[in-house]
Amino acid sequence: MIGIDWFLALSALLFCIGIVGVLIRKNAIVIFMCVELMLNAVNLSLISFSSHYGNVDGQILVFFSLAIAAAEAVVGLAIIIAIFRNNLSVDIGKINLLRW
Amino acid sequence: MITYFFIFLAVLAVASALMMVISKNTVNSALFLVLNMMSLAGLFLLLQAQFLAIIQVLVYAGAIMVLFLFVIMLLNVDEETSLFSKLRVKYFVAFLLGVGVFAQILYSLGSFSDTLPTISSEMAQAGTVEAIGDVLFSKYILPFHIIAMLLTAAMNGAIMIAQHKVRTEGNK
Amino acid sequence: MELLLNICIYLPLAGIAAILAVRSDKATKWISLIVTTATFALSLPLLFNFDIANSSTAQYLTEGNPVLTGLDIKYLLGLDGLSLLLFMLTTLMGPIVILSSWDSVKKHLAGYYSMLLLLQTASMGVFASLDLIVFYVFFELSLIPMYFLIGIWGGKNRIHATIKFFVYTLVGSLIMLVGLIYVGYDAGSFIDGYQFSTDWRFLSGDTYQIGLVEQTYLFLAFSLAFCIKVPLFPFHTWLPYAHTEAPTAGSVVLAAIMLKMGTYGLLRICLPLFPNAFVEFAPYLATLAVIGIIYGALVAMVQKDVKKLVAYSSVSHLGFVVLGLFAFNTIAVQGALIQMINHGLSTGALFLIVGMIYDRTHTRQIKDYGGIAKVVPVFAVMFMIATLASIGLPGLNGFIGEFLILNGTFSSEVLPQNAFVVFAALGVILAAVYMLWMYQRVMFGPLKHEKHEKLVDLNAREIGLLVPLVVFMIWIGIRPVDFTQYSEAQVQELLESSNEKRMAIKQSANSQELPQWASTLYDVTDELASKTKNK
Amino acid sequence: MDYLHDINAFLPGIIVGVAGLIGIVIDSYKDDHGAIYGLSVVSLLAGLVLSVTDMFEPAGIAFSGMITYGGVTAFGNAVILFGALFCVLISREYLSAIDHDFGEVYAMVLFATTGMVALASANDLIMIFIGVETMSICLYVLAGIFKNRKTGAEASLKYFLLGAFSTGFLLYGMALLYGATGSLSLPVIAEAASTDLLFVAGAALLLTGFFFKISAVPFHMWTPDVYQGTPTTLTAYMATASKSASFIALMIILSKMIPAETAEWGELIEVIAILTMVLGNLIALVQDNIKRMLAYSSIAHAGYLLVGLAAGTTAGYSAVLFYLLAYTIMNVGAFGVVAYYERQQGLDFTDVNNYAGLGFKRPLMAVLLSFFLFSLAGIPPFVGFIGKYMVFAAAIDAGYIALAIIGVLASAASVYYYLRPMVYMYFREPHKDVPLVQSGLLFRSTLIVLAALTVYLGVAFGDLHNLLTSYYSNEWVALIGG
Repeated sequence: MIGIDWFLALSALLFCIGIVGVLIRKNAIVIFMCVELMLNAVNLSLISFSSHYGNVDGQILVFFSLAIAAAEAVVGLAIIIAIFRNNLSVDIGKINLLRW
Repeated sequence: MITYFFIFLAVLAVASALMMVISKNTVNSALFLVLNMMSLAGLFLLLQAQFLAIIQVLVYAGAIMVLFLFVIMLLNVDEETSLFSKLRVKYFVAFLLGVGVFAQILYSLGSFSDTLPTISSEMAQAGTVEAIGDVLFSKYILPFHIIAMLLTAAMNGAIMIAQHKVRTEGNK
Repeated sequence: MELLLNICIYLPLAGIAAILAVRSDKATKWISLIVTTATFALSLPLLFNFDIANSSTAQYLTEGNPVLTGLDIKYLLGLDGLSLLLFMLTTLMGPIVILSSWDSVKKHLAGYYSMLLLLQTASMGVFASLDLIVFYVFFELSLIPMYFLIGIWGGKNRIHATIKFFVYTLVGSLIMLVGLIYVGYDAGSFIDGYQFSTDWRFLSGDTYQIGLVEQTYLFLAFSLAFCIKVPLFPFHTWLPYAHTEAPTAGSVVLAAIMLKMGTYGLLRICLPLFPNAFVEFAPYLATLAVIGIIYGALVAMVQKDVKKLVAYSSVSHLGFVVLGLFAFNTIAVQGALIQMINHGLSTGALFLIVGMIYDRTHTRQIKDYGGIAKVVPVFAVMFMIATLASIGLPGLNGFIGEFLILNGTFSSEVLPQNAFVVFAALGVILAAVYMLWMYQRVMFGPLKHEKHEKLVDLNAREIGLLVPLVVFMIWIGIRPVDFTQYSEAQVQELLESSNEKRMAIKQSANSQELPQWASTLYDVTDELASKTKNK
Repeated sequence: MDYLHDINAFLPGIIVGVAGLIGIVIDSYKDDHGAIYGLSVVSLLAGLVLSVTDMFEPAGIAFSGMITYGGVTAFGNAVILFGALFCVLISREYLSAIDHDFGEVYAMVLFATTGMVALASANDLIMIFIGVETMSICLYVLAGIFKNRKTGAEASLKYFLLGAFSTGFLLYGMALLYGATGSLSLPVIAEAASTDLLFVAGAALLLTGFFFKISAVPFHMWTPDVYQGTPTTLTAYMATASKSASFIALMIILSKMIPAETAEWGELIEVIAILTMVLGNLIALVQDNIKRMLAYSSIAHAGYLLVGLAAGTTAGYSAVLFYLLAYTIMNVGAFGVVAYYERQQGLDFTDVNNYAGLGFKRPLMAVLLSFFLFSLAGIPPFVGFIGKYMVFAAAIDAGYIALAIIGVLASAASVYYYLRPMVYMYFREPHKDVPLVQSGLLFRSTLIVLAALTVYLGVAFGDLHNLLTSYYSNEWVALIGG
């Protein structure tokens, strides 16, 4: 039987792929998807710990994080639509009006 | 058996995550993310969290990602000619940061792995819909309601932001 | 009586309320005049009822309850020998500055007079407060009105000048705040029950003793704030700007009162709280003071602008005050105290006079004048007296202060080198040179400019506001004891107790491990007896 | 009966949240947004009154350990609700004037406030997470109100992406803490706290997430853009209520959950505080846009607040609470006056150059701005001075003397940019004559109340300070062990 630590390592790996994705991509939608990947990776960690301790709290946090991810997605995509209307682009490289 | 499942799903998850990050086409990226979420749902099942595995498929893969795809199609985002930002330095920093965080997390997990190797036996009961529903409506009733309010708020706010026209006072 | 002290301090605030309520330019002036005159009148009983024999205990004490539990910060006001005369000087200058701007200020009158009144309150508060936090609050509060006075009603480069003034002073006083808080907590370890105390009476007493290392840092923190305010060379660079750009009333208050907050702070706080550091650093600061005396005089000599000349003469004069304080004996400190008053009177008068002539001719350049003594004789007389007072002619007030300071410094144990006296005396001579030269160029010789033929002499208002200053200049010059008596007992006692405290701290430091630099600086292993004598 | 007790414990949050829900329903039937505006004012006021009365009740826990109530918690809630109330009060006139008076704005403010109250009452990581997210998601929406302006949409996107990114760290931190201790409840975590690497990593990630929310350097990049791109009164809301809530949560985490001995947290926070104060103040010096300047000033103020947290003593925590109140008062006021000028037509009144000569045109507003700026600069006798005094006093008492000196020097530098608007308003002649609209009675009186408070609390701060330190002393002892 494979140990919890494998799950945790996988989760850390996915989390870091998410971080790198956020930092190097410039399409706002893809960046947002990378954030979703990070949240997913955390969910895996939480569920692993929850399974290890056999207590349900971690799973509840995952449940809430799912709901919040949904809310975040709704708002985030609305913002992306708004900025697309202004810029006709979702390239964050072009979004540099506000600096310093 | 579980070990083989884990290896299969883990490889699938990592591969799809990487593909999502490097794929040129935004739609492809989104589809790879769906695949990643499905494989995570499989891993949840291995961890005996049945309820969340189902929710993961329903909410994440089913609802959130559909919304993403919908927006991508709606905006008709072109394929990106230059995939990443041009600054090579930024790459370097990003990878360094990513590897750094990864190493750190692994290192801290290392301190943990001697103490807990396996899935608890109580998990068979704890992962079910009944068990989760039970605490959700007793212990976690307040967060549950706040989340309900938040979903309403998010819907409302999204409509306001995404609306095309600015409504002037009273629409007169 | 303690109520009277509070009324004096807060009456100007009531004046501001009245000004804002009335909203009429004419009434504004009259309200300000009445309020400041009333303040002065009300402060007279404080002077007459002052118990000279007990000058070292604070009188008319208002002692509030500690505002915070666990922290002994309280509303604590009172006057003693150190502060009485400065307080009186402040109330005296009140009506004078109001009158001086009667006709010369024309825009935003309500704001202008409110700021002057607020400044009055803050200045009186500084001199009357005996709790260091309350002192700090008033000290900072005085910045705000001065900032606006220079910034709104000042000259061409007012913005630069006022910001420089504000930021310089604030940097110093914020560092002082850190020191203040540290002192408060440090003092707490000497008392049962209270954790934090900034009560001056306690801090300056025998019970509270600060270790040598802490003293060094704290002394530097406090004296930086005060030296900037004084201003001591090389922290003086804000002063000429601020003085030149400020409106007349602003310059007068700045010179007569606000600069004194610095020297007063050195005497009130640095000396009794950190006696060891005070004494050890005395040669260095006295050197700076002497440099300031000479430097101020030399720079004043080459000024083309009368007001700037007076401003640099302030740097020079306040160098004397600082020198007197660091001489650390009764004569010199007494001299420094009376010199603070003198400088307030004579430099205040000079700024008023410069302001009056500026109102008539709209120029302050020395070369634009010449030979006007015949046209405006009363003005010439007043200017002469103020000039002579400023250079320290015997029979006028400046002489008394400078003589006492030089005399005290000569016999000082702390400043044994006679070079201090020699160079400071050189400053006196230089003062005579630049002041008289300026006077001669402005007043005597042939009349240079035709338009000055029709120059109007001083009117009743202007004479009226100069006369009290002149009277005091002469009075102090002839009978200084009428003024020095108020502080004599306290200065003596303060120096003695500080010196005892210094010895005690040194004694106890003798047995402790000190860092290398501290033991070198304070020389604790040296024979203590060599410095125990106190004159 | 239990339920009643629980509901009563969270009543301010419930009132505000329910008012938001009712409000959007009513608002969808009405063209005029007066109803939802009135409803939000009334509900926030009710919440504020309830919190103020709760302040004197003994502390306790409710909802099976999810939240705390009474005492310090209620004080924190009161600060948040106070900020929200005053921001809403000045919002309507401003938003109507710039044609952005949407009913949803008030609803979003109410929902966000519910999240903040939940965050500040949290006793469980789940509550912290949900509070933070409820607050943040509503704020993303508020930041995007100027959706048809480039700056508005971009600010909102930047805020959103960075916010979501930081949520990832926050959540991962919680996951690791859960892994290290097996629980999400703060008291349980505190008991199981250790110097175990997993725990430390979790706590560090959690703190990173919060450093982002309070815009501490180096996680501050979003702040100036968002503050500039958001309608000004709502910026005031972000800068005050949301910052207060985040700080209170940070305080809860540091005091309740992470015992000082598990790692050198004080030093970590000290470093962040120094960076935040110094950079915030230095960059603010070169800003010409007054909203960006206030944004950097708010970063710098986060630094001062961190000084109090670094001290980690009763005095430090109570100083932070006092400072939050002071900061709320003066910042809402300053943004309020900026909002007044900004809606004038003809010139861009977010550029400080255009403030030239305004001081004597509408003297009231200029005087009010001077009050708030002097207070922000920490000049006595304004309340900002007392706040700074308490924070630095706590740091000095706890032995962080270098920190206090750096803070004091940074705040001396800050005076320069706080004086700039006054320099322009009073000391310079106007470039162009712009007719200034008279402000409405409610708007004006709200700002006057705030200005009066800056002076009143700057002089009569004793009672409040005593409440925070002595009255709550038992609670503090229970939290941080004396």
